[in-house]
Amino acid sequence: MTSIVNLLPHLLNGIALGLLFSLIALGFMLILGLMEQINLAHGSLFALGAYFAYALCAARLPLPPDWLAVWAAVPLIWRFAAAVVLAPILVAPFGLILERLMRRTYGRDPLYGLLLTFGVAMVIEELIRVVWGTPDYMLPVPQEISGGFIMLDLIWSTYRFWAAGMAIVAMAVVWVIVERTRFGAMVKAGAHDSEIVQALGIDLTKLRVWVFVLGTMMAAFAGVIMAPLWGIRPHMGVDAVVPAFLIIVLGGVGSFWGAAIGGLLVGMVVGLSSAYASEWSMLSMYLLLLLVVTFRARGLFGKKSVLEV
Amino acid sequence: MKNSKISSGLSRRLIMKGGLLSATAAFFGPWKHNHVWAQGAKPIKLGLTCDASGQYGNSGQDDLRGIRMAIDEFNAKGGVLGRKVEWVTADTETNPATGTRVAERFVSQDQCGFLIGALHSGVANAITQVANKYGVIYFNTNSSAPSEAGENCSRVKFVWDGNGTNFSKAAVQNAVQKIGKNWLLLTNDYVWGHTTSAATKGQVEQAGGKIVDNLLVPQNTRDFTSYLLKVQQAKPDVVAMAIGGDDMKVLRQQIVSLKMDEKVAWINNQQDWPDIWGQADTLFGVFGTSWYHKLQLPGVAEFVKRWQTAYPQSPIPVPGNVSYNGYMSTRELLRAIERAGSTNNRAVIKALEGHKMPAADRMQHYDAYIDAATHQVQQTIYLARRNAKPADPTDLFDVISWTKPETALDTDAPNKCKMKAPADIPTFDA
Amino acid sequence: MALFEAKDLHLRFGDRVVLESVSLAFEAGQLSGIMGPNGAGKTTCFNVLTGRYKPHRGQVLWQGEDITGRSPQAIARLGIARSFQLMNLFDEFTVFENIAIALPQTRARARNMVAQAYADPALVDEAQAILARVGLAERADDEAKSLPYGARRALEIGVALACKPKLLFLDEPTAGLGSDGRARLADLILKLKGSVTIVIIEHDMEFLFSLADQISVIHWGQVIAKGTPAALKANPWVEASNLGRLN
Amino acid sequence: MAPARTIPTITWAMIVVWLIFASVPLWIEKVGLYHYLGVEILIFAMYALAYNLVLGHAGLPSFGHGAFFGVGAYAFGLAQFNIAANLWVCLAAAVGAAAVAGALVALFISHRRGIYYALMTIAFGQIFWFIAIKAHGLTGGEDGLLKIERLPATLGVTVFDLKSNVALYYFVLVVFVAVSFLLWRIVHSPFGRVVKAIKQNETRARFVGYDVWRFKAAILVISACLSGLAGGLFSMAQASAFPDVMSLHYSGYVVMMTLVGGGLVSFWGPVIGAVAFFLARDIIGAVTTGWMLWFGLSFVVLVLFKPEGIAGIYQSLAQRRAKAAAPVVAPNSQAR
Repeated sequence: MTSIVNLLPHLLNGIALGLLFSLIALGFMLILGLMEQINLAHGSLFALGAYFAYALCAARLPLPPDWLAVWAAVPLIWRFAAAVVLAPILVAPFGLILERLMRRTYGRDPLYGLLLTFGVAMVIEELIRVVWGTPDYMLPVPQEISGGFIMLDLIWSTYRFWAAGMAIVAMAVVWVIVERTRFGAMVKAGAHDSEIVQALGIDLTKLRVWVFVLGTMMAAFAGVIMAPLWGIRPHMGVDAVVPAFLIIVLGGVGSFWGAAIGGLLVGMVVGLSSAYASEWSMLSMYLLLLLVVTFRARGLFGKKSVLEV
Repeated sequence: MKNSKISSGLSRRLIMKGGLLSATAAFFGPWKHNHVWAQGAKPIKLGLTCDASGQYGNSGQDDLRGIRMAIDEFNAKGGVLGRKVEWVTADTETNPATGTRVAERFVSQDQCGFLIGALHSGVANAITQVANKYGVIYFNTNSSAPSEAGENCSRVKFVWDGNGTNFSKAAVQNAVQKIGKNWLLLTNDYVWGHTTSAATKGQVEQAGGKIVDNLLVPQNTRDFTSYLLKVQQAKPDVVAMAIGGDDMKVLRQQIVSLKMDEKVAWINNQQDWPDIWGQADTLFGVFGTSWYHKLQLPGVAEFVKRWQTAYPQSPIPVPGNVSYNGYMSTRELLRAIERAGSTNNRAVIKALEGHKMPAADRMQHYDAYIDAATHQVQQTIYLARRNAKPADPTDLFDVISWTKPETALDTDAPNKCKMKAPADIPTFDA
Repeated sequence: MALFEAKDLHLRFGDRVVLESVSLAFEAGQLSGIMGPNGAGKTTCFNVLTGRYKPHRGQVLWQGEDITGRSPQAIARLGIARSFQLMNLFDEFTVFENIAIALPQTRARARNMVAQAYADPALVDEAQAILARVGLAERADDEAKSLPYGARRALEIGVALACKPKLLFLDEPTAGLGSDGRARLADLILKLKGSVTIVIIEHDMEFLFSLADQISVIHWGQVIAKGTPAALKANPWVEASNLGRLN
Repeated sequence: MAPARTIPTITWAMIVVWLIFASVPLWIEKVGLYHYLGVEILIFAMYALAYNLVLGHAGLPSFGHGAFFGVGAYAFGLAQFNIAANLWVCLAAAVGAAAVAGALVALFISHRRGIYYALMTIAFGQIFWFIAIKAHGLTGGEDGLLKIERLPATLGVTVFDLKSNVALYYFVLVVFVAVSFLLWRIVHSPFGRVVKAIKQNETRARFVGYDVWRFKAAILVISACLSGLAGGLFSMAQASAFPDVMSLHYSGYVVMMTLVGGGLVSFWGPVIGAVAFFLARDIIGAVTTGWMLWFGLSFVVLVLFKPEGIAGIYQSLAQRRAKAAAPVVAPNSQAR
């Protein structure tokens, strides 16, 4: 029995990780669901979110010194709160530009969208290096949500649970938008049949812009939330985008619950396998993926998609 | 995240200009040189294989600062054998494959006679292979895997840092007796981590301790939660860490934020200065180093001042062990060339092997020497902990002991190290 | 024994019944027609007969042998070819290569990785002959995607013919063609008739009635009537469902 | 009787490419480059050609091809240490191991196409990469498999020593010539044409009687074999095998090389792309630190405006010129 008690912390840790994975995957899923485009630059937008948050929290802004001093004097908790809200907004224009570029690939082989975003990811990563250099940064976390607490006779990171909570909130917001608003209805209709959307007189171009902006902001938000856990470095985007696409394939393209449950599943598998063989734990998510798609070609909750053709 | 070794991925290259000639000039035609130095004497060209990105990007640049300082000092007093010393560097990206290419390029395109620099043992190995092929002398400045002077040693390679075995020898026995017998190892998953942890394990068991677990941590891990959970569950007395570079920064930060720094005794094999700079709050436990900028020895303060004058804009305000190793090794190379009176590789190797370096000259407590059997520099090993009463913002360490090179000597290394006879290496004259 | 027979086919998509006890028989050498309104299940029926979908119940028999559920390629190799309603060509290939790739000679050599694909003059002749039959001999070297609509239709049939079929399924060959095109297509099919067994799905009653030996009417996934064109014209069912009206 | 439709066995383009490569060691140092770079370019040109069999020819977007290249590299080294230190044995091991890896992947993904194919190949690529990093005993982990020898090439009684970069270059060139010739034949063989047909229209290919799954699996295995061969040569060039060639980035690079060069429209496109990639890395890399930024930007522009790549630009220029000369141009679907 002791072994099960020993596993429990790893399971809990896995669930928290899983919620964060879901958060990263969600924005990716929105764009994939409506536009049928794999946005490989998702990770770079995620990284940009983290860097902007760093600039805000650590008061490293291109501002006149006295303004900067005023900003630096603001308590960290307010700076952090500002970063959570502002970073996604600051990253949104990058999403807009990316969407403009993507327009040229609509209606062509989805491969071109994939390649375009691969190139854009590379460019953004290099831009980050130019602006911020190569060193790693840590995002300062306000006292109120950092540190640890004791549970099950172990110390737990407060921030980790706070971050998992934020992931739940963000996912709930997306769920409400997708399932309970007219915008969401249009998005869902578009995901299944863009002809219907046009027949209903909805401006598909505008819809795509909004979905892209929403997806971008989700990516940036995830970047802010993950930054204190993963650290900030130019390459962090790839660390995020690979699990994200994996979760989407696992959960099924175009499914909200697929992304949510896929993320949780991956988190738990990674968490539990790390109890036995921590150095192999990241491999477990790929094996999980293979297992699932071998038996369920479209993932857990996926529907037929034009991507298959 | 663990799967992020792709990191070095979007590979970039940093090629910097050295001396009168720039690397770029070489692209626009055959070798051209302005004969401004010693009546047409060919310059001595050094290839500096320093990381500018990747896990050791920061340390690599600090290494480079030390190396350049030594070169500048020699050029200022008229070069070596009347020849100017020139250098070229490119980013090895903390990536062995890139290291191979850069080394190939330095030797065959830039015609470098000597290669200097490395933090990562994998990169150091890759460069050594190229150096072996051409017979070019290679100075491993800062990679401290015991295997560098053991199974991966080479006649053309010289290892300048104290290694994992040296540090364990200095630290472990004491800790087993004073702190506890149950040890857990946190090991970075590559040669340096493995060999360092193996050395620690040997020392612990010799001292009557026990290894309860050895957790392998992939490079570029950013989320250590699952490892820390396992540490908590295993409840060891001492955790010995062999985690390098930026990984160590993140790990320390996570340990401190969880207040785990007080729950167990942490021993960090070696604490490189660039890894701790700017993170003083997260310094804890006991760690090793080969040099510290506030050692109470003659010449240290003056050296620090020279360094600061050379690099007023440096992101790290004082030289640490990494920059120190870069400086010392380059200086000894240039001196060896002078002693040999030639840049012929066999002659220079001969001038280096067994060479003794007085303590005062190296600004350490004891005399150091280049071990002829392993090509490792045997030197004073310091143990330190966080300084509770810093004299100034850079005074982070409280040096608690210094161990003689003979005491910290890795006695197994000569058996593992199989070198080619000097006559069997290709001759090479820079 | 009929050349090709379908017995009691059932097919569902989810909870929607698409085919319900469909039984059909095609005699060797005859030209049979299948008609019915849009969405009646005609193309789905073809898809079951040619192996694209597997029926939930029922049998497909080829010369008395049960071939139910075999893959499209296995069925194609038996000598059963089909054309598609939405044109399905190898767009980047030349007209010639569209035919050549479908020839059984090419198929027989498809494992060969070193020889040249179309070096055999006999193969080229054969492809040219088929192109001549469908009236495309002059355009052999044009890219398939550059052809005008009618010519693409003809090529579509040409590709099916290149398979050397014993049985040829044509799915709405007249779709999108003008009266001129239809006349030419009718000519072509008449020429083929007799040498190969043909089954045509068709919307255009006049076209079908003028060609077919026998017609089945499918509606709501069921065969509601069967018979010669003459008999069907008189069928009240057909009359009632407004299908027999000539336009 | 109509004339047979044949393609030339040897083309001018082929001869020009081979001759240019053959002359490289004569001048590469004079333009300020170095022999080792030539070896790397040639190996990656071969790799990109092999990769294009899958991407350009079969239309299967593999994003995990680095796995096969890497498996070949490791197999070469492991065969040298554990089986026999013979060049031919080691190269055969590289090809064989890559074939096994290719077959394994093919088993899982040959029923897929498009983006799903890409996603699955990314996943497989990551698995192989991960194993390469973690299986220390076998691969040396992140430090790589070291001390791989440049074995001499024995041909009967003659022995060629490949230790120098120039000798190795010429050896790789011989392999490159053989591989490119073989690929040219494959592309124009009945097998190759069927694969091309499947790329355009999988459904139709099935209905004219082709077992699409087998062809897709076969083309992946062939491509994997030749990628593995290139990987084996690369481990010889580097005297070691490292896991990073198996990473997502390196797999992405070969896609970039192939596309930038124009692999979608031209047989030789991938070769052009590999040359462009390596020269850009070395030349732009010497001038500015962020060479990837500029390369990435030009890649983005190319995908947006000219996905047919450098070869595509050349072809449309040539076509424009031809149009000016003669108004009718016969379209030609043969690989050029």
